Order: sequence, then structure tokens, then C-alpha cells
Amino acid sequence: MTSAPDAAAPPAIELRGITKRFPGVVANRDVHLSVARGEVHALVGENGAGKSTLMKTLYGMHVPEEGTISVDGEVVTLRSPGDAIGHGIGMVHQHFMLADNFTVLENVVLGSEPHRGPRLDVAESRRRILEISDRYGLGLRPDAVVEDLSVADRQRVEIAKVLFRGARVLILDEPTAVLVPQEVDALFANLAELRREGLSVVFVSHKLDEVRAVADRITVLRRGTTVGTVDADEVTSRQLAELMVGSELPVAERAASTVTDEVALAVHGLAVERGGRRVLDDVSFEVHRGEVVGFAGVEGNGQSELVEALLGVLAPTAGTVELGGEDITRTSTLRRRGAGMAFVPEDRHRQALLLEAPLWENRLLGHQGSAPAGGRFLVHPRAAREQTARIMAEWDVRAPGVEVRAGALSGGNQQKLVIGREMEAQPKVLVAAHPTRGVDVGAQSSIWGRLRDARAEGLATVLVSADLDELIGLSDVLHVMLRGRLVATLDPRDVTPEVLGTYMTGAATGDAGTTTEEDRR
Amino acid sequence: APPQAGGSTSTEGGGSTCGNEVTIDEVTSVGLAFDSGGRGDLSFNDATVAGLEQAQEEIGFEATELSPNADGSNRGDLLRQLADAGNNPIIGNGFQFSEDMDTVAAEYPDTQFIRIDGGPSDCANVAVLTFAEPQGSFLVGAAAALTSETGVVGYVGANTSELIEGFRAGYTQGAQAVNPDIEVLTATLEPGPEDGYNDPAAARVAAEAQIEQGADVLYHASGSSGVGVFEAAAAADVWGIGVDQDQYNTIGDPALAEHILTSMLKNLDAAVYESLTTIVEEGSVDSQNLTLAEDGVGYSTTGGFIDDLVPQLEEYKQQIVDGEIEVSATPAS
Amino acid sequence: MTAVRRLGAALAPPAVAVLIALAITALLLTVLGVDALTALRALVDFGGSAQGQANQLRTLLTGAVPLFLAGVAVSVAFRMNLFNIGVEGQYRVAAVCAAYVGGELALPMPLHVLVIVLVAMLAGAAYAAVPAVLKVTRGVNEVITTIMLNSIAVGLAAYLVAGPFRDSTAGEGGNPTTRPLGESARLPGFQDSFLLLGLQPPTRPVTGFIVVAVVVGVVVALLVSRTRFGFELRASGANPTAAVASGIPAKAMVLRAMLLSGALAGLVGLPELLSEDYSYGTSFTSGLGFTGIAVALLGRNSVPGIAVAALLFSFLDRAGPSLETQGIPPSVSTIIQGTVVLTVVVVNEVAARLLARREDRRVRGRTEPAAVPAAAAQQGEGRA
Amino acid sequence: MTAVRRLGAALAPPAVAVLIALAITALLLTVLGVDALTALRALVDFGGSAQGQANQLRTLLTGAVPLFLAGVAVSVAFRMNLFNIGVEGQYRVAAVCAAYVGGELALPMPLHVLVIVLVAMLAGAAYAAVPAVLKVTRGVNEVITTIMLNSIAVGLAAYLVAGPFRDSTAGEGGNPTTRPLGESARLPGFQDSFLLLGLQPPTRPVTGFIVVAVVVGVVVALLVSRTRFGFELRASGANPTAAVASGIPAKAMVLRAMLLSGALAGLVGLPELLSEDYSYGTSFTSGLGFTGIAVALLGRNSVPGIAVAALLFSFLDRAGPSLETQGIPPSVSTIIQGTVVLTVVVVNEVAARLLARREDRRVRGRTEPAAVPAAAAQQGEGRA
Ligand SMILES: Nc1ncnc2c1ncn2[C@@H]1O[C@H](COP(=O)(O)OP(=O)(O)OP(=O)(O)O)[C@@H](O)[C@H]1O
Ligand SMILES: Nc1ncnc2c1ncn2[C@@H]1O[C@H](COP(=O)(O)OP(=O)(O)OP(=O)(O)O)[C@@H](O)[C@H]1O
Ligand SMILES: [Mg+2]
Ligand SMILES: [Mg+2]
Repeated sequence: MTSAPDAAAPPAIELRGITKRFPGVVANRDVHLSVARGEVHALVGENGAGKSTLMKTLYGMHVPEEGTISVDGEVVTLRSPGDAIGHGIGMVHQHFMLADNFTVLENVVLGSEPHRGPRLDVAESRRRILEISDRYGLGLRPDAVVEDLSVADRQRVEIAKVLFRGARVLILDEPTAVLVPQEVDALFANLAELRREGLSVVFVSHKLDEVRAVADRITVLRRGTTVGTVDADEVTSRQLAELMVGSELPVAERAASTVTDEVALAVHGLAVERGGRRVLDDVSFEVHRGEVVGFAGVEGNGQSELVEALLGVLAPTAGTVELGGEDITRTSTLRRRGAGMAFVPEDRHRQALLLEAPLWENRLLGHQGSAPAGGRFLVHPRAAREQTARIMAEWDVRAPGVEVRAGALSGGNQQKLVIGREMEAQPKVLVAAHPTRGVDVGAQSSIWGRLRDARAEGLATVLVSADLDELIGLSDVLHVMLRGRLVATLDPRDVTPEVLGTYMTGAATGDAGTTTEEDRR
Repeated sequence: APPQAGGSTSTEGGGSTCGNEVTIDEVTSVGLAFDSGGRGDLSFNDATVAGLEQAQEEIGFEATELSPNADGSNRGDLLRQLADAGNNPIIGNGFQFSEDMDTVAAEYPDTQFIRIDGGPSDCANVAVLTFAEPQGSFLVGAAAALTSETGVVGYVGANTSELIEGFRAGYTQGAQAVNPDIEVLTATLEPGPEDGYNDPAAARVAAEAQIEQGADVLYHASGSSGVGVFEAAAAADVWGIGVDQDQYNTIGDPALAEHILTSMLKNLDAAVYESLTTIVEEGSVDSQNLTLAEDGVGYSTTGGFIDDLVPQLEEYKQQIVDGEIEVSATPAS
Repeated sequence: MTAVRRLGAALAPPAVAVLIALAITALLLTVLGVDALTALRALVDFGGSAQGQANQLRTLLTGAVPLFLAGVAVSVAFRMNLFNIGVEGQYRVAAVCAAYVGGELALPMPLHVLVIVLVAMLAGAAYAAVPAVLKVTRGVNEVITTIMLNSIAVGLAAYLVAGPFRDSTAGEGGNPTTRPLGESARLPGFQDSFLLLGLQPPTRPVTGFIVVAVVVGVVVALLVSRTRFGFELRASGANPTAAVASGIPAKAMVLRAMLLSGALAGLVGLPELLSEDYSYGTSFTSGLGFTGIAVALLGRNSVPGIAVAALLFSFLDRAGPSLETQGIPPSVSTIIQGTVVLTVVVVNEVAARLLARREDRRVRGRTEPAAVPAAAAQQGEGRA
Repeated sequence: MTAVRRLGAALAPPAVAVLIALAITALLLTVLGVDALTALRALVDFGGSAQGQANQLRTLLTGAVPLFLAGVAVSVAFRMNLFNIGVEGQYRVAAVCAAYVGGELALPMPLHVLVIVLVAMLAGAAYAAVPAVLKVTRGVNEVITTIMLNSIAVGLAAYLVAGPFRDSTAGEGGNPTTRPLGESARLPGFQDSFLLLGLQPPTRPVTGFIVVAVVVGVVVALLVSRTRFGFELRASGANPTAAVASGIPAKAMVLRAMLLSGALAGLVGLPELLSEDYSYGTSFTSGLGFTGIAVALLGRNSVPGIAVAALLFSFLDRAGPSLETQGIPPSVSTIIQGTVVLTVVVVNEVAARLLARREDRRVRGRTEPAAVPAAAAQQGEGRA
């Protein structure tokens, strides 16, 4: 435990003795956190440890019961994000808070619009946004509608929004969960730039290597309270993990192939159009029983459309999808799910959860038609409650009970609930986007383990992920997507994240250096 | 005083299906249930109130007035509530009480009910006071035609109920009796047989449209909606014709009164007054149809705007009373 | 146990709310210069005589039945975030169709009523299908279509009853109505059954349709909480995107919700048709659909809540004449009625929130704070 | 250029819609057995004489003014996803207050009118503050509170005009009204100015309040599209969570939106007060607030759209008597009017979507697909 880089100046942010209770839960208990000017400070801890709660407190989204917040040595009261912004604090949320039907420009300026008198100064807004975009390489298109953006794009919009306000303290709650390595590097380069300019950054992440690489100091949170603060150069990832959970750092190790001959899912020449443009073009691949097929690609290259087309939410303009030999191109989502397809979406809040409904109702969602909790006509709340309790136990979903609103769970626990729900149905085909997004290291290794077990029992998996270690570690074959096309097929056994990255950005092309299907069997 | 049950042998009408012939020894409390619009509608309801108050002054009973709720669904309950409170007789103002009053009369066979307007009742304890509105309307129709310089006159009715259509029928016949080529513009505020008594804005739009089409005398049969007609008439400096009461006196706005040519009088007040005094004198009251002959209907001359027409109108009146002119109660179209 | 508790949770806030509402209303009345005591006494006065009281009770119940049905109809659509302002038009069209078919048919007793009920539900659903289809296929907001369809319904019903549906056996003249229902379609009511409860029977029976209303209430409550359809309805309302991803057909759900709402709306006019008027004519009650919106909102979309709300509205409606008898002008009595409902709404909302928070605490109280393994939570669950 | 195109985009769909609506209505009429040609001719008939036409034009304009104001008032709240059903009650309370103050005061001309307008806006805003405050502090849904406040407003206005606000100089008897406005508060209208356009002047002037309506329209349009407030209003409505996270005070926005909506609602009764009646009495027009909801929805919340919608409603309103003159029964004419609006709604919706899609393509066409650096997008922007 060391002191802040510049001990003389008051810390940019100091939280002292923060306690925040939710009904029945102490999310933060006597938390201390001190962030110096020009420091990148990481916050780590397992799911539900209270990281987001602490960050929201700092951003004025709720008022703590106890404790004080000081900005530049002065005690302040933050009753609303407005107050926090007023004190130069900005936040990028774990679950984005963007107005979907607004443009990038509108979202960025929202709340602190440049204006001349009462009039909105659009030209000035555009100028400043593009300036920020260029300076930090965010690649923003001011007139794109946020709804149409990929998750990574949205992330950049959120970051731009904070920078736009000239925040002196940036809070980033799991900013890298959905970024591919190149994007993570770019982001960290940005952070370094900011730090040089004297800004302070507080960021939350579950990726411990990353944390060590970028942070100056790291504060560990466990069960709502601070365990300690360490210097990033003096700690190993393993030590960090032990501080957090008391267990070892998991590794995505390859397991023996369980691929069978039996084709579970076959896709031929799939194409999807949006706004007159092909966002998915001539995509063909097969997934066998016991096989994990991974899809790598920079966000915005058609992975979302692929997942949604497989699920039947998006109608393809060409091509076919066969499930277990049966053409399901035109069947409904319901039928597909009934035929054994499961789905973990990239955005759990939008596509997987009823935030205002209790956990047991969320357990029913997507499975309302099948026994034991659902049925043709009736649903069985009691069975749903029992099942929810089982999922919570088996997948380590930490929540006080099955009657809790899904919205009250921490992000990682929501993710575990979604995965648990989908896996408990014992699907034949799993379509998963970022399955471990936002879960802590312990839970991540247990989810990986379970995915491997299911694969050994014959599960066919379509895996989309921004975590290249996860992709390489879990997949039996890897496809690279670029501009809606499959541009390369790689063998995960002899590919490194760096190599994969070059394919994803289009720097390398073709199937060079990869093995064929036959080779792998 | 508890009402005396009379012999339930009904005289005319060949056998009543409900209620008893009621004899009332002493009138101590009278109930009045309003038509929609309630007290202060400046026409139909207020006319009944006037008659009731006149009788009250003379006889000295207690009066209870109740207004229907917004959707008019509680008319039957108003009557029941009045009956439960011991009122006898009970007056229901308006033809909309028809079904409800017969039902309630069967439940309270020893209470006398009086209904203003509406079809005949099978109940021995329901007295219906009806008026020959078509006849009265005939006379104001004639007055309109005699006054009109454009050969176009207007009519604004509340709805398409039989009662309201009767006004239109008489008015048209009267106008055509004077001038067979006259154009009678008609407008109806509500598509069905209900409501329309409380929408002066719509009445005004309708009246303005007719004035635009050349109408220079406008009659209305639309309760308090009629204010809109008068407003339009006053604004365009043409004539309006009142209904039920002498609206020259009751409109309360001199600017509007100056444009009320005449009013078709439906002598509700007199009829109500008389039926109450009849009960006091004779213990019971019967249904009555009040025509021109009984002065149940008529026209007003207040303001002196039609003084020179009176001889002609009186002539028509006589012809109707004599049966030389028959006024149909249903419009030709 | 939980069922009772849940019912209690649904009923307690409105009860408390009514009391507080009365207090606030008394204050307002004093400001308006009206004797608050007299007014409140008149408000809760059910008349002196046993007969009068029985009749007022009957009025209260009879008035609540259509309001309850209208509230339930509105609430079904609300569950899916659909604002069915069209209950008004739907029940009008349904009533005129049902009255016509019922009047022209001659069938044995239970069948005759059944046919009328079915026709009403079908007609209501058909009329609700218009906004539903327009929304699903053309994306037209249902609020404006139902507003316009309400006004069309007024014209349509008047046109039908004056023309094609008019009682042809009645002579010329007279106000147009449909042919009166035969005896076999006239629903018997509750009158002597009051004696069983030790009460004076009212002069008129309470509409037998109250039984249908109770059945509808139970069925809808079960439908919403226990069936797959109800779950899908709620899910689509709560998060349409997630619902679609979960295999719930969004458009089909809009259709189904509106059709069900319309079918229920079709029932609203039946108590009047089957137990009072026996035909559709001049005095058919209008406006119930609009009040139904307020009833559904006041009842917070739950069936028991809607029942209480319907009774409250009916209670206040019934009180109007009592207030007038006490010399309180209709204008003030309108203010009183509105204020009572308004205060009930507010207090109800506050109470419901407090209750939810307590319930929250109760649930959580059973488990340890934060980061507790789910197994413990499960045990906690089992213990309750 | 873009402003014109945008106006065109807002106006073109309704225009096409009206034409298609007429065609569909003609079909319906034929089904109902009415001569469609006669009916449609009657619908669009403005009378034979030049005088008659001028007068009908006047009726059309005069009728549209309050509907436009009501529509704008509703739309401001809609922008924030607030359903201000209470415009009805707000304008009623505002009108009675403004009439009272205006009648009792004696001031020089422009000041007198100004005071009346201010009082109306304040009263409307104050009455709208009730649901706003209840929503913000107690979380009560504004739909139910405004419904109840509407019914209270009816009672309140009747109470006020019969008691405290009654014209004390008028004798007993007659119906209660406020004291008539003095000459200095009577708004001059447009009559001879018709000559400037080469038109016959109508017999009565078009309300001078039309100027206020135009100003309000322009101001609100600018406010919503060009100012911070308008932008934050839309944002808070479209995505409250995002707005809050951006530091926009959500509760304050609810308050502001409702107060603004209420203040605008306060204007709805003024054309009638200042140019027609000069006092508030029993004959004061009611229901404009409800129609305002339909107008706002039909106008798709845009000011030009609302103007067109208000004109359409006024046009159809005016056509009622013409239809009856042609022997079309009132029930059918109600059906015609409703159907025209309904079809316009649908066609308008479809056209707006098509347009939006085209617009979309236009905008997107300017930029390169996907992963294009912002600089390129900027150029594309510059080029257009
Ligand atoms: N709005 C809320 N209502 C009730 N409980 C809440 C709420 N928000 C968070 N909690 C609880 O507070 C605790 C801490 O949650 P928090 O979101 O801070 O965790 P976290 O550290 O961010 O986890 P993760 O890594 O999964 O995002 C959890 O037990 C959670 O259930
Ligand atoms: N509805 C839409 N209309 C127009 N353009 C769209 C639409 N949806 C997406 N796009 C654009 O298409 C491109 C591809 O986006 P897409 O959502 O397919 O990303 P993705 O590759 O699936 O990313 P992820 O890995 O996050 O799933 C982006 O430039 C996006 O802005
Ligand atoms: Mg978190
Ligand atoms: Mg995507």
C-alpha cells in the first residue's frame, strides 16, 4: 500500500467511510477511495462487490447514508448527476445510458449543449465533437443514430460524452468488457493521454492483466468494503485475484476436441440487409454437435446481425439456416427456441431481462412455453421460483432471493442469471454473444467450465466474443468477420490474439496458415 | 300522510299493467327529477321549476330537486330515492324518464308519478303531461316565414328523438303554410335520439352555417344549446326563435334578447302548477295532452317584434284549434 | 397465505386512502364555505329507512358492475402498454349488436343469454380489431384511432338503431329502439337473496350480471398471473425487445391484447341491456368507457384494485343526489367527488409504494446482506 | 432550403392523406347506401355566394384557432411522454379566471388584453401544476390525475361563476356569467383585411387571436427544435434514464413541460372570450381539450402538422350542417367525419414512414458505409 503519486496536492477525489444500503443489502460499507490528480485508478472486485454502486455514488446517482465525498480536498454533496458534472466528474456506465433514437451528436451534447442565448448551437457542437473524436481517435459519426450503432460504437459515444463536458475525473465502469484488444489498446492510449493532461480516471474492470497494465494504483473491493489499495507494478494478477476472491486466476485452457460428425446447425449463403445495405453477406458455416464455432471481428462487422438472424429476430434476405437438418429459415423465434436453441444476447438489459420483474419471472422469459415452469397454456410460478433458486445456487447468482427485481442485481450477476437460464434448458444449440461479459474472474472460469462440459455432452455453440482469449480458448474453429463477410477461417490451436487481431482489422486476409476441417478431426 | 290505495280498476286505456290509482290526501313533499342540464338551463328544466315554485308558494309543500349524473344513467334511481324519501307526487322532467318511470311506478304502486313529455304509460299511477309541440312550432314557423326576407329559415335540433323531430315537423309545416317555396335548413346536434341539450358551441357552428346559407330566422329545439343559436343570430344580426319558455325574458343577456323574435311556449309551468293544484283539490291527477286549444302551447310576443304578425298567427291558431289545419308530428323528410 | 396477504396489500391502501381523502375533502369544503360535516354525512348517508338503504346498496352494486368491466377491459390493454381509449366505442357498438341479435332471436333461457353475451364480445372484439390491425400493420398510434372510432361508434349505433336494427314490429313514430328482448333473455337478479344476509330486499333486484362480472374478474386475474398468455402480455409490455428475443410474437400480442380488451369491453353494456332496458334505445348509458380508464388507473391495473375503484366511483355517483338533497349545489358535489378520487389516487399511490418497500424489506430481511451465496437465499425462501 | 423541405415533409402527407381519405369515405358511403358524390360535394361545399364562401372561410379559421392551441398544448407535454389529458380542465379554469379578472379590471387597450392573456396562462399553468407536482413528488400517473382534475374543473368553474366570480352588477335571474369585458379588452379581428387578398370580407371578423396562435406556433416550434430547453424536453421524453445520467433534472423537466403545456392550454379559451362572448357563462365551449389530443396526435406533434390537423377538424365540423342540408342524416354525417379523420391518420402515418425512410436514405447516402472515419462523414456533411 503506497501513497498517492503527488502527496502534497489534495487528492482529486476522496471517498471516506462511504456506506450505501439498499433494502436488505449493504452494497457499500465503510469504503475508502482516494484518487490523485493525473492518476489512473482501477477498482476491482467480484460481481456484486459494490463497484458500480460506489461509482454511482460518486456520480451523484444516489446519496450514501454515511461518509463524505471530497473533490480537490473540498467536501461536496452530490445529489444528482447534474451536481457531479458540475464538479467535473463524468461517468461511462456499465449499462449504457444513451438515448437510442437520438443521433450521436445529440447524445454527446445532451445536458450540456453549446448554446447562443437560448438557441442550441449545432455547428459548434459538431465542431467540438469532431475535434474530440479526432484527438482521441474515436471515429464518431455525429449524425448516426445510436440505435444503429454497435456496442463498441456506443461505448465510444459514452466516452466522448464525458470528454465533451471537459470532465476532470472520468469514471469508466467496465469500459473494456466488449472491446477487442486493438480497441482496448486504443482506449488505454487515450487514457494515458488524458492522464498526461492531468485528468484522473477511475475505472472498473474484471480483466486483471489489463488493470495492471494501465492503472497506477488498484483498489480491491470485497463484499461491499475496501480490502486495500495496491500499486499496480507491485502486484501480480494472481495476487490480485486472491485479494478479490481468494482463488486463483482462471485460464481459458483448451480441452480435447469433442467435435462429432453430426451437423447441428448449418448456415448457407446468409445475407441480411439494413437500410438498403448488406450488413451480412454470403455467410456459410456449420456447427457440429460438441463443437464451439467462434466468430471474431471488430464490433460493427455483422456479428449482431448474425446472432439475430440465427435467432429469427431478423429476417434474412437470402440464404438458409438449418437446425438439426431441418430448414428453419422462416420459422419463428419461438419455434427455434422450442427446437432447442438458446440465446445469450450482447445487451442483456435490452434483449434478455425484464428489469422491473422479479427474478423468477425472468427465469420464465424465453422458456414460458416449456415445462416445468412454463407450458402450452399455463405458467407455474412455484416451479419457476424453485428453478430460479436452483439456477442461483448453481451459477452463483448473488441475490437475496427470487422475488428481487432483476434490476437490483449487479451487472455480473444479471449475466450469470441469463447464462444459467439458457443453459438450464439443456439446449442443443447455444448462440452466445459475449457470454462472460462483465462477470468476475471466478465466475468466468466456472462458466467456461460449464460451457466445456456442455460441449462434451454434445452442445453446439455459436460463440461471438470480444474477449480473444475466450474465443481462442473455447472455440474448435474460428471465423473472422469483416464488413458482414467471413473473411478467414482459423484454427484456434495455432493462432494468437495478436494474429487474430490483424485478421479482424483486415490487415491479413484469407485462410493462410489455417487447417481444414478434415485436418482437425 | 300515507298515500291511500285507491281501487286499482283503471278507467280508460283498458287495464293498467302496473301501479294503483293513487289518492293523495295532503301534498306535503314533492320530488322533482331534472332532465340532463339540470336547473339553470334557461329553458326546459327552468320552466318546470317555475311551475313547481308557484304551486309551492300557494300550497306550501316541501320540494326536493335532484339532477341526473353526467351519463344520465341514474334516472330510475333518482325516482326511487325520491320515493323512498316519501315524496308524493314525484315529477320526472323529460321523455327520457319514460321507461324508468314505468319501472319505478310498478315498484312504488302507491306513489303518484308525473312525467313531462314522453309516450303514454300503462301505469295507473303515472300521469303523463304532453304538449302539442308541433302545433306551437307551426305558429313560430309561420312567424319565421312571415319575417324572413331571404326565403330561407333555419332550425337547430338537439337530436333525432321523436319529441325533438316533432318541433322540426311543426316548424316546417308552419313556414311552408306561409310560403310553399321556403327553404328550411335543419341541423341536428347529436346523431342519435339522446343528448345535444348542452352543446352551445356546436349549436353556434350549425347556426352560423345556416346563416351563411341565407337563413335569417333560426328556431332551436335544443335546451341550453340554444344560447349558441342566439349568439350566432345576434352576431349576424338576424333573428332567433326561443323554445319552451319565453326566452326573451329568461336569456338574461339584453344583447341576445334583442334578437329573439318570439318563443314557442310550452306552458310547462302552468301544466305543472295545475297538476299539483289538481291533486290538492281532487286527490289525483290524470294524463293530459295540452294543445293549442288548452293553451298548453303557444307563442310569445315579448319585445314587440311580431306585433304586426299576431292577427295572421291567431288565424292559423284558430284553424288548428278548429281542425282545419292538421299538424303532423313527423317531418316529411 | 400469500394470496390473502396479496389481496390485503391490494385492498389496504385504498381503504386508508378513502379515509384520508375524506379528511382532505372536508378541508376543501370548509374553504369553499360549505358545511363539511353535513356534506360528508350526506356523502356516506345511505338513507334513513331500511328500504332506502337496501335500494342505495343496490344502486351502488349495480352501478359498479359496468364500471368494473370497463376497468378490467382497459387494464388488459394497459398491461401491454396499449392505451385502449376505445372501450367507449367498443361497448356501444357491442351493445347495439347484442340488443339487435337478442331481440330478433327466440331461444330457450340460458342459451339466449349466452348468445347475446357472445355477440357482444365478438362485436366488441371486432371493433377493437380495427385499431389493433392498424397499429400492427401500419404502426398507427392506438390512442388516436380509438378516439376517432369512438366518435364513429356514436354515429354508427345511431344509424343502426334508426335503420337496419330498428324494431320493425313497433309502429311508426316513437323513438327508434331495437326489438325488446324476450323473457328468455332477461336476466334474473338478486333481490330476495338479500334476506339470506339478513338484509331488507331492495325494490329492484341487483343485476344478475354481477355474477358474470365476478367470473370475469377471477378469470382475468388468473389469466394475467397464471397463464402463459398473461405472462407474455406482461413481458411484452415491460420490455418489447426482450420479449421478441424470447420468442414472443410482438405483433400477435398487440392483436390479442386488443381483441381481449375489446371482447371485455363488449360486456360493459350488457348489465343494462339484460337487466334494465331490454333494448338499445334512447336512454342507453354512455361514458362508461371513459370512466373505465380512471377506474383501471385508480385500481392500479389489478383486478381487486379495479373492483374497489369501481365501487368507489359508483359510491360517489350515488352520493350526488344525497348531496343535492342537503342543499349542496351540483357544482360543489362534482368538486367533492373529484377531490375524493384524486386524494384516493394520491394516497393509494403513496401507500402502495410504502407497502412495496416493506415487502422488499421483508423478502430481503430473510437473507444476509450482500454477496451471500444463493444457497442461503434458497433456504430462506424455503423457510417462509 | 432544408426548412422548406421539412415543412413540405410535414405538410405533404396530410394533403395526400385527405385525398385518399375522401376516396375511402366515398366507398363507405356507397356501402351505407348514401349517394357518395352528393355527400362529398356537400363536404367540400363552401356555399354559392362569395359572401357565403367568405363566411365559411371565417368559420373554418375561427374554429381552427382554439383547436390549434389545444393541440400545441397537448403536444408540448407529449414531447416529454406526458399525456396531458388535462388541457380540457386547464383551459376551462383559465377561461373563468381570465374572464373574471378581465371583467373586473379597467385598463387601456393593449395592456388590458395582455393582462387577460397573462392571467389565463398563469391559471392554466397553476392548474397543470397539480398533476405535475403529484407526479414529481408522489409518482402519481398524470393521466388519472388530469382526468379527475377535468371533472373537478367543471364543478369549480360552475361554482366560481355562480358565486365569487359572478357579475355582481347584473340583476338577479338570468344565468350566471362573469362581468362582460370592457371595450378595451375586446380584440379587433380581421375583416376588411380580406380585401387585401382580393377576397370578399366575411360578415363577421376572423378572431384577432389568430395572430397570437401564429406567434405561439412559431415560438413553440422554435422552442422545441432550436433551443436547449426543447432539446432536453425531447431527450427526457425519449429516454429518461439517459437524460438523468446526462445531468438533466428529470423532475424539473416534468414540471416545466407540464407548466408550459398548462400555460398554452390557458390560451385555448381566449379567442372565444376576447372576440366572441366577452364573458364566461354557461355557453362557454367545452371539449376543445379532448379534441386537442386528437389534433396533436394527427399532427404528429409537429407544429405545422398540428395546424393542418386543426384546420381539418374545423373543416369537418363546419361541414356537418352542409351534409344535413343535403339530406344526409346526422348519424351518417358523424360517421363520415370520423372516417375522414381516421383515414387521414392512417395514410398520414404511412406517408410519414415512407418519407422518413427516404430521408434516411438521403442522409445515410451522404456518408460511406460502416467504419468510416469521422473526417469523411464530416466532408459528406459539408457537401450536402
Ligand atoms: N438499485 C438497487 N436496488 C437494490 N439493490 C441493489 C441496487 N443496485 C445494486 N444493488 C445491490 O448492491 C450490491 C452491489 O452491486 P453493484 O452493482 O455495485 O456490484 P458490482 O460490484 O458493480 O458488480 P458487477 O461486477 O457484477 O457489476 C449487489 O448485491 C446488488 O444486488
Ligand atoms: N438499423 C440499422 N440501420 C442502418 N444502419 C445500421 C442499422 N443497424 C446497424 N447498422 C450499421 O451497420 C453496421 C454494422 O453494425 P452491426 O450492428 O452489425 O455490428 P456488429 O458487427 O454486429 O457488432 P457486434 O460485434 O457489436 O455485434 C454499423 O455501421 C451500424 O451502424
Ligand atoms: Mg457493476
Ligand atoms: Mg453489434
